[in-house]
Order: sequence, then structure tokens, then C-alpha cells
Amino acid sequence: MKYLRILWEGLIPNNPVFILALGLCSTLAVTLKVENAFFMAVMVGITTIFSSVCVAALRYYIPFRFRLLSYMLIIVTAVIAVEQLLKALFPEVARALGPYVGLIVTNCVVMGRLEAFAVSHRPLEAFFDALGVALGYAAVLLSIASIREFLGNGTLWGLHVAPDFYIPCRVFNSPPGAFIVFAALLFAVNWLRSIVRRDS
Amino acid sequence: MENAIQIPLLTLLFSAAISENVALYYFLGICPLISISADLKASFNMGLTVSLVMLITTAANWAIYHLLLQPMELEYLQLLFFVLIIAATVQLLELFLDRFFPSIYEVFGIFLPLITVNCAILGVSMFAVLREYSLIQSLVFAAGSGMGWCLVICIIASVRRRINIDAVPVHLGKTGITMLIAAVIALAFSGVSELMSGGF
Amino acid sequence: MSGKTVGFRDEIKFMLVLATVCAVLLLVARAGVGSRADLSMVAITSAGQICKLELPEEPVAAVAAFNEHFVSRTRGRIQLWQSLSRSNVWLCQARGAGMWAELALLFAYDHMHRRIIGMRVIEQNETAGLGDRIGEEAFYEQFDDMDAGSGVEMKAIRVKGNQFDAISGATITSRAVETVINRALGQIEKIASAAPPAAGKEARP
Amino acid sequence: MQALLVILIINAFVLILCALVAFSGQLLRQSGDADLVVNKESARKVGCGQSLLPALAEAGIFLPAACGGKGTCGRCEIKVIAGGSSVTPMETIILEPQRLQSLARLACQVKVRQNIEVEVPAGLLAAKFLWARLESAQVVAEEIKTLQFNIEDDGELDFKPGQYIQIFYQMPWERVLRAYSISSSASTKKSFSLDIQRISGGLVSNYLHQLQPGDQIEVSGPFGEMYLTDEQANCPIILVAGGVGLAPLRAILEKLRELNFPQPVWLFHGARSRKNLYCEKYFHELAQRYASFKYLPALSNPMLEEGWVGSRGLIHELLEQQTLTGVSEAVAFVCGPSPMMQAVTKVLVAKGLASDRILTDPFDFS
Repeated sequence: MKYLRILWEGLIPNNPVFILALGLCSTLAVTLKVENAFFMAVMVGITTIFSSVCVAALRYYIPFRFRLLSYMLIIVTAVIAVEQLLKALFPEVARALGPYVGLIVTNCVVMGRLEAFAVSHRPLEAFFDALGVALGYAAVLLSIASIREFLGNGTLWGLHVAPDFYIPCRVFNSPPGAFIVFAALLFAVNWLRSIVRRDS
Repeated sequence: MENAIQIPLLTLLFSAAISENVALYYFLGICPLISISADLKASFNMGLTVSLVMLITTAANWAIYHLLLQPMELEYLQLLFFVLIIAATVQLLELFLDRFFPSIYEVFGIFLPLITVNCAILGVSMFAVLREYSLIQSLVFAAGSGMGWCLVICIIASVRRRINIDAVPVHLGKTGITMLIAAVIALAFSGVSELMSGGF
Repeated sequence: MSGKTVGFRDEIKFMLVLATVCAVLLLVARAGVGSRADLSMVAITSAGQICKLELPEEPVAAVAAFNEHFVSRTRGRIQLWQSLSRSNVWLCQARGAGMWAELALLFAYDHMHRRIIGMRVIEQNETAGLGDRIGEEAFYEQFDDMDAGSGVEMKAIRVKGNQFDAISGATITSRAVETVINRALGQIEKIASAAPPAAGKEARP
Repeated sequence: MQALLVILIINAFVLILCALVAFSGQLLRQSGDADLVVNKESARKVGCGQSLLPALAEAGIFLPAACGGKGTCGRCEIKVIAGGSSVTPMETIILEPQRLQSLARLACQVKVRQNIEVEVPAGLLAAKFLWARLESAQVVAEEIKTLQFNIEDDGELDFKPGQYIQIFYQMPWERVLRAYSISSSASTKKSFSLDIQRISGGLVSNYLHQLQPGDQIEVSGPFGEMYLTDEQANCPIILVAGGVGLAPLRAILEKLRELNFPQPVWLFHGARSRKNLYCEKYFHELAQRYASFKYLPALSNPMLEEGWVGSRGLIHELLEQQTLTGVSEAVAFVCGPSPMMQAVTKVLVAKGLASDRILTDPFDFS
């Protein structure tokens, strides 16, 4: 019950992207295709969970002044391990994601959860918090990617779904398009939240 | 290698700062761009700090890569070494500022740990190595990127200051409106980039 | 407030243990991944496509067939092979900086007529949906039988024979292709101008 | 071989970076002393470069810091008259703007760089740093122990009933602080007792539960705004406790017992089941002996085999059903989990008690 609440907290009320505005770089950069966004979300999720649990388990042993170094060491290990795993299992996706896999290291969602939650909680709690945050992150990533891929290419996960008369709007493939979709989605989410709040 | 790329340093500086802006073209360092840009002065300070850290870490990482990793054929560990260097540099800078420039420390201090997870810094180090820049070129590239990042955050902050008194749609919120500003600026920058890359 | 009872040595000890554990994990992860052998297969298949050669699909046979047609001249970031049947044709695999990470191109070059016969992208990590379109057939076609006497050139709209269309929205990637090819061309010129040595059979798939 | 080399290189690299950080930390640490003036008294020399919280401790003033100096609990609030560093973002979250304008700061967030003048609330000045030795430990309910401590040397703990102390626990690299209310009578100054509920996975509560008689602990205190003053002792008193939140109320009750309950006193104690209820027998005896003391326990989840015949339900529901005479002059002390305290406060206000006569002590399971 308590763990479910922690999970829920990370998923919606503390959504890492919309509410806390963390992890924006990759949110904007890998959302051109749903497929890439999906694998990115999975990898960020694994990294977050691994490093959160590690830091939570070691929280009383990590020397305060080498805190940053230890966190980075743990995160980098997780990222490189996940990267190698992806290369072995899905070489195609690994090629498509390439540079962003390395940049997970500096994804503030990972670091943010370590600093804000994992250092002061037990490993099991940290696990559920990381899981919730990872799911929240994945939800945002996938929704932005779906919108951008549909508007920009008329496809979803590589499948052509747009009606024939639709002419893909290439601006959604470019960086400014990502910002615009993000702002629109943020507007929608906040609007829904305000409706929910008014009703309850 | 055989023929090192000869790029005029000035071109390198300006293309790094403007046409291939690290924030708007590569989507790096977006989180602080959104969260810090509420205040122009803080934005400028943050921009300066990022530039400084970028310069130091690019030099250090260049040396590590070319003097240690490449001769030992350990290129796959570059992420680990780069990230640890950045974390240590940030911590050293924090101590240094705290001791000698307390007034600057009080302005910068809170941003410094954030910088560790600023992907722009890691990105610039990685690009400099990837593109086989010489040390001088790397430094110029880092300086240009830092300037470019500082420029963008200051532009966003100034625009935000202007619309401070305007009625922004409630549900869009601060993050949303900043995203839209970034979208417009990114469009403008992409125009400049087209111009510089030989649109004539 | 923090107590100072535990000294620097214990902290360092902890950090070193952590570093060792991380290093071991890294090595295990790296060892667990299969080699990138398939990559050279991509190169061989691409070479077959460019030079319109019938190469068998089975890897070992394909390598053997490839070695019958080409002989390796240089290694490193720019690898060159010389065709055994047409000694003025050079096959080149060139690596260089793309937008995010390294990219590797394979192209065949006719040194006598100074033309590129064809080009393929073997390895790339460009922006998904934008830069990665250099891997599309339409992009390759521009290089079929391309005049490259004075290097290739990226243009927004192609007018001259040695130009190719930049991919809109991916200027950096397109320019990276331009840079990599031109650098490789310079290298070929240097090596090919020197008298081609006797065919030493040194095969490198 | 290659693998060993890689491990070696990474280790060497980490070693160099750590050494660099540590030694520049030593090298760059601001040395020298600054004058610290507390409440306009004479200046004391304290080391520069640290935050005000340890600097004040150096000067013998122990502020409460439940969060351990991270700036999240807001208990170390003081006033910095002159010489403070600029306000940190943490403080703007915890302290309201008007409090910041009236020079309020969090001591753990202020750095000592120069001569500094501060104003510490008188209530916090009494706090001392003490060593205490465990005299006896007694299991009073499931997972709850009452620990009796004797103060070492010639130290004395001069506290008011209802206040709490802080316990230091030395982790490998960090000192952890936890606040626990004193449950023994305030008239004994050489000893005190704590009621500790063991939280599964809780750090300090587990540490305290495994202590053996004779073990020493470090404490500082007393702290806390919730305590019984002498004039309040002559008002009707409503005590509402949830679970182990009974501890500070026990101290208050002891004080009232020493005064022979001059006015009506109600003790409401809510617990989950009978095995979580403690001191039940003692309170029943008290209630029999003194007519003005009423003991009203309630169980939210009594087990069948416990044979509970008393009230069932949550404690604020029981409180609501009771008719209390002379409520408007009464003083209420409420201690327990936050949702329970909110519910109880609501009920008490509805019964006609002014909200400034309801004293609460937040009590978190951490």
C-alpha cells in the first residue's frame, strides 16, 4: 500500500518531466520516433532503478564529500552496462539511439531522484520511487513521440497511419517542433489537472 | 590523423556559438535553461559558470583522452572518465569559489552541483574528442559553445522578463511559456544556421 | 555537524572498493556482448552492391569472394582496397565525425575517370528521423557515378555534377558526409598516384 | 591481464580525483576565527568556513536539527542581526517572506565568513549536550520499549514536561539525529526516560532497541515549544495521544500527578490494538485514585482474542462523543501522527476550544 503510494507519487503528482521539469534534453531529443522513445524510456528506467537502489543501499556509507563522485560512478556503470546490453540484444535500436545512450548519464531524472529520494530512503522504497518516476517519464516520452511522429511523418512506430490527404508537417521533426509539442502537451495536462482538482 | 581538419578558429567559435548552438541545435542543457531563466542576472551567472566549467573540463578531458585513453585503447571508458572529471572539477570549483570569492559563491553556489548533470558540458567534451579537434580547437570550441549557451539562456530570460506582466494562459505555466519562447528562438537560430552554412 | 571519527583513509577505501566493483561490472558487461563481426559483413554486402558484384550471402564464402576481387592497401580510419580486376577502381571505407558520434562510409572510386561509382553508409548514429536519412536509397543514388574530380560538395539544391542535396534539417550530418568523403578522396589520390605496388595478397575483410 | 589493467587504471583515477578533492578541501578551507555574538552577550571565537549550526555548537549552543543540517526541517530558525551570508533557496522555501524580512534564518544554511551577530530564542539557549548511560530497558508494548537513562558526570537535564531531546547516532560517515520526547517526570533532572517504538528498517529506533544497560549515548536538549507551563497546570487539561505519541503526554501527566490533579484532566489514547496500548494498567489505577483524572483509551483494530470491552474506533471519534466540562478554559496537548492531529484539532475547535490553546507536537515515523 505504502509502496503503491510511492509509485503513484512518482508517476503523476511528481511526474519528472511535466511537474519537476527534469530530463528535458532527452525528452525533446529522442521523441522523433515512438520506437526510439520507447527504448530510451526503458533504458532510463533501468538506470534510474539500478542507481537508486544502489545509492539507497549504500546511503550511510557514501562519504559526504565524495558524494558526487560516487553517484556518478554508479550511474556511469549502470549506463554503460545497459548500453552494452542493448547492443547485444537490439543492435538496430542501439544504432538509432547511439549518442543519447551515453547522455543518460547526465539525465537529471536519474540524479534528481538520487538526491531527492534515494539518499534518505530504504532500498525497497527507492526501488518503487524509481519505478514510478521511470513510468512517468516513459508516459511523457511516448505521448510526445506519438504526436511528433504522427504530425511529422504520418506514421506511428513506423507504420503508416495518417490518411492519404495528410501532408506531413516537417517542422515537427525539427527542434522547434519538439518545444511546441511539449508546450501544448503541458497545457493539456495542466488543464486536465485543474479539472480534476475542481471536481474533487 | 593523416590530415587534421583545418578549420579557422573564428569560424569554429561562431559556428559553435550560433549556428550549431549547443542548446538549440543539439538539445543539450535544456533543464537549467527552463528552470533558471526566470531571472536575468541569475541566468547570466549560470551561463558564465557553465562556460567556465566547460572550458576547464574540455581541456582536462581532451588531455585524458589523448594522453591516457587513446594510447591504452580504452576509448570505451571515455564516458566514465569524462563524467568523473566533470564531477571533480565542479566540486573543486565550488571549494575554490567558496574560499576566494564568497560573493560569487553565494550567487553561483547552488547552481554548481546542478552543472554536474548539465549534459551540455559532457556533450561538448565528447564532440571535441569525436571531431578530432586539437587542444586549441577544443578550447575555442568549448568557449564558443559556452558563449552560445549563455547567450540563449540570457535571451530566454530577457524575453521572460518582458512577458512577466502579461497574462500568460494559466495552464501553460512558466515551463510551458518558456518552451514556446525556446521554440521561437530555435526557429530563428535555425534560420541563421541555414544562412551561415551557405544558403546563398 | 558531521562527525570526524572516520578518517580520509576509510573514505578512500570505500571509494576504491566502489570503483573496483564498477570496473568489474563494466568489464563483465563488455565481455558479455558479442563482437561486432557483423559490421564487416555489412561492408562486404555494401561493396557488392556498389560494384555490382555477386557475392555469396554466407559470411565465410563472402569474405573469400571479396578477397578475390579486392586487395587491401591501407588500414586505419581510412581503409583502402584496390580492385584486382580493374586496378583503377578503389574501394574506400572512411570514418569520421558525424553529428553525434562517428560515422563510417564505404564508397568505390574510379581513379582514372575521377568519379565515385557508388556510396553506402555502414555505420551511423545520426539524429533519428533527420540525419539518419543519409542511410536511405534516395541519398545513395546521388552518388552513383558522381563526378568527384575536385571533391564532392554539399548544396541545398544540386546544380553541378559534384554536388549532392543536403538533407533538410540535417545540415551537420550532410556536411559530415562531405568532409569524410573529401578527406578520403585526398588520401586515395596520394596513395593511388604512387605507383601501385605488386599485388601482395593481404586480405582484410 | 587487460582486465586487471582496466581495474587498476580506474582505481588510480578515482584515487587521484578523491585525493585532489579532499586535499584542496583541506587546503582551501577558510581558516581563522570570527567573533560570534549571541543575544548581545560577549563575543566568542568560532572557526570560519563552517555553517552557523556547528559554529553555535562550538559556542555551547545546541540548536535542534531534526534533518541533520540539510535545511529541510526548519527547526534551527534563529535571527541573524549582522554578518550573515545571503539567503539560500532552501530558506526561501521553509521561511515565509515576512519572517525572512525580520531577519529570520536557518542556522544550518548560514555560513560563517566574518564576525556575526545572532539572536537565539531564549527557549533554545537552555539546550545542552550530554552523555547518558542506559539504566534499564523495559518492553511496554509490542515494539515499544521504555528506556531509562542516567545522565553521566555532573550534567543535568533541566526540561519542561512535553519537551524532547535529540539523540545522535554515529553512522560510518555521518551523524544522524533523531528527536524523541521525554516521557519521565521533569522533577528528576539526573535521569530521563524515552518511549521508543521500533520502526522496521528505522535506523535510530533499531539502534536504541538493541542498546544494553550500561551503553552510552549522546543527546542534546531539551527542545520543543509544546510544554506545560505552571499557569497551564491550573487549567483543565485535555491530553490526546496517538500510539507512541503518548510519551510527552506522560511527562505532562506526571507533573499533574505531582500536583494531585488540581483541575479535571482527560487522557485520550488511541492505538491500533491492545498490544500497542501501553501503560494501560497504570493509568487505570491513577483514574481510580484521582477523581479528576479520566483515562479514555480507544482501539481502532482490536484483536478478537484480546477481549477488549472499551471504546472502538479512532481517537478523535471517541473525543467527539465525550462531553467535556469547561472546555473553553482548557488547554489541550495533542501528539501523534499528523492526520490524527489534524482530525483531533478540528474536533477540539468544534467543541469550543480556541485554537491557540491547542498545543501540538508533530511526530513523524522516520
